[in-house]
Amino acid sequence: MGALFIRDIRLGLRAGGGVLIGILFFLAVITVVPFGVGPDLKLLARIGAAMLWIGALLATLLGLDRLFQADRDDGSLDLLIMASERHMLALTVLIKCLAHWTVSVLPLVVASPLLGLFMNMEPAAIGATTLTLLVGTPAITLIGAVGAAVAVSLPRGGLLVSVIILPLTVPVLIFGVSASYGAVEDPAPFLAPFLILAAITLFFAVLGPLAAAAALKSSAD
Amino acid sequence: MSETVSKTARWIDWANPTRFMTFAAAFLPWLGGLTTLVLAVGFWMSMQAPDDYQQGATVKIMFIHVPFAWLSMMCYTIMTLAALGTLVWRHPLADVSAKAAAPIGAVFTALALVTGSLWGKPMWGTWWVWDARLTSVFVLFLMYLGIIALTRAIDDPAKSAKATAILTLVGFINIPIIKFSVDWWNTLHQPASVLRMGGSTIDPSLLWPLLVMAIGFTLLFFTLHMQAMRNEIWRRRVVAMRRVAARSAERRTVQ
Amino acid sequence: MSNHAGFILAAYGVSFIALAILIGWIFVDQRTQRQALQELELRGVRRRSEAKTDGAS
Amino acid sequence: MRLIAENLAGERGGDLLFEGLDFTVPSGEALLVTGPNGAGKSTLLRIIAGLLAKAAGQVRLEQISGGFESLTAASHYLGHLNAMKPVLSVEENLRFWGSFNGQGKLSIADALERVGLGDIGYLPFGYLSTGQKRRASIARLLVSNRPVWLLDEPTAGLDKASERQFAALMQDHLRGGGIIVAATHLPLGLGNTRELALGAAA
Repeated sequence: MGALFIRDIRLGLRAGGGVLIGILFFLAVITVVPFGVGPDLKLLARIGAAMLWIGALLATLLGLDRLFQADRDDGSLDLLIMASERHMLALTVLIKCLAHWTVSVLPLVVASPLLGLFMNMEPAAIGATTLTLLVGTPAITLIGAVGAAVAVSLPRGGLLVSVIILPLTVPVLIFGVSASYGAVEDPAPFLAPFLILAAITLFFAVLGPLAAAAALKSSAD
Repeated sequence: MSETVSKTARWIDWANPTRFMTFAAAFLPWLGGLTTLVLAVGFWMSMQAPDDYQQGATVKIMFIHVPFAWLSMMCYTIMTLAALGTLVWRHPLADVSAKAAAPIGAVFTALALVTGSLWGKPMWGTWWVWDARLTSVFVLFLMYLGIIALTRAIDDPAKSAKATAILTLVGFINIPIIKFSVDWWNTLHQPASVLRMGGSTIDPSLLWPLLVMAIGFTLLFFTLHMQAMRNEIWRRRVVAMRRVAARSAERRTVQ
Repeated sequence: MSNHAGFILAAYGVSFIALAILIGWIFVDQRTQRQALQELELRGVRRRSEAKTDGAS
Repeated sequence: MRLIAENLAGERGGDLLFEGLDFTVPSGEALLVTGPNGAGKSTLLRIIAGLLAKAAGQVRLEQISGGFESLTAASHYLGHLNAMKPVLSVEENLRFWGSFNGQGKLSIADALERVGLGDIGYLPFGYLSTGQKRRASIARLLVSNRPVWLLDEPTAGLDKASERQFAALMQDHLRGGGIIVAATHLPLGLGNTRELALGAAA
């Protein structure tokens, strides 16, 4: 299992610019916002957390369709499925998700404080948003794994994966953003939505891989 | 044989990769030494420089911020020239030069943004404003990243060279926008004070350290660029030799 | 104005760290490529251009 | 150990490709699946591998040796695709499959030596020629230990010398009590083989 994690990390880093494109997309989305809403610093500070979350959500969805498709294209997926008695397929999926998250989503989380400065956010808001992104984005990847598994046999599944997944990620977005606001706006609580967010991630850490594994098994043809 | 070639050498022959490698190997230690020396002197001078009557001690940030900003634009200009070299003369070194420059340019641009931000917070009271100068520099940073992503996404160097060159050329519009943004639009950022018509507006006690630092960082850029070009040429040789190795292994098994 | 020392130190510090990483990366890259070249040469692989001049002489 | 299929039927995209297949392959023997394109050779192999659902009947492995739980777990599958990553070196690829599928008798270096790639294991897989890629993929069968080899056009892209080499490897595997099911239209140069002709009636 460790071997799979290391292999996927290596592939992510070596196979041309995948990491960079995610970050670039994130930066570009955040850059476009001030042009859309105007460079009003107060307004930017207020919508900053939400914008960071939406940007991170879209950037996370961007590379998800390749999660299983790359393995399918070269035949590795067959062997991963065949090994399901040695390594439970759901566990294999979970490891692949973790590797994918480490390579292509973790850099987004690291970059988000800097973008928070661009959005003129307060330090507390920036810290809270980064923390919620760190806890919440794995859930997006894990939900995305289900979509990626369902669409694995489609030749142009990329957009479809995003469309399938986007509605499912709404709860993550709601609690992520409300926890971020909870840290700065007084009456709103931080801890409650944050804990729910963590619970969502843990829940999908179980459900996502199981569903994705089932989809992968039936997708083989 | 090789002597007759070198006698009739045109300038384009001089710049073939093999000669570049010999030249770089001999020249780089000196360039590196000079860079260290100038940067050390510049650093010392900027520590000694007096505070600005308006901006106080924060003017020290200028000594690095201005060179970084200058290099971010110079690097892109070099990449644009290299892009022309790739498209017009199809010179093999041009693509190597552009590819090697992009990450260095990205780092300098990022540093220009960060140091500017650290200067802006005490002076303007905010880390960042979305005005013409700052935004256009940020767009420059994004373009560097885009170019790096594009070169890495295409495996075949010949193909990636052309695509990258075209992207670089298109992106060059941004450079005059950065340069003149302070004059064209009303912004927080102060207008150019060193290079301008009618002489510099900056006090000599601040100008000299700035100039030395700018020269030092420019030298640093060229040192790094040359070394990165060397690495890139080596990388391509490794790729070529690996292909040869695979082919010759094939031939051995056939025999 | 001494309360701005933090910003100045941060600016210089960040620049120093970033440039050190850049220089370090370029040196590591140099080492990797050189080692790869040496390994290939040890295995007796030659570049095509070298092989050609060998054949001509 | 015996591979047994009873009344096996397979379909693809709703079309029944074959039905009522019965065969037994004892250990030490190979089954050659022949037939025209579209007769269902690949489908049969993928059904045996457990990658496709069977339309009817059953296929199982009896008296499994080596502690494998099922036919799928005891099988190596070599399909049309090589299941190797072009950006990783041949050794890295094999090391991954070795640790993922369990280490066998041969080390990676030995396995590469056996397929004649001993001196280029350090190269990225993507640099290899078609035949070399196939051989590297065959080395994967040697790295992990599996008694049943399911081979789909295993010699595609191989030249005569490599084919002979591969035939010797398969002979070794059979001598060690293994089972081979190979879909091919070329003779593999094996001795003790049975043949199953698919789509002969059509």
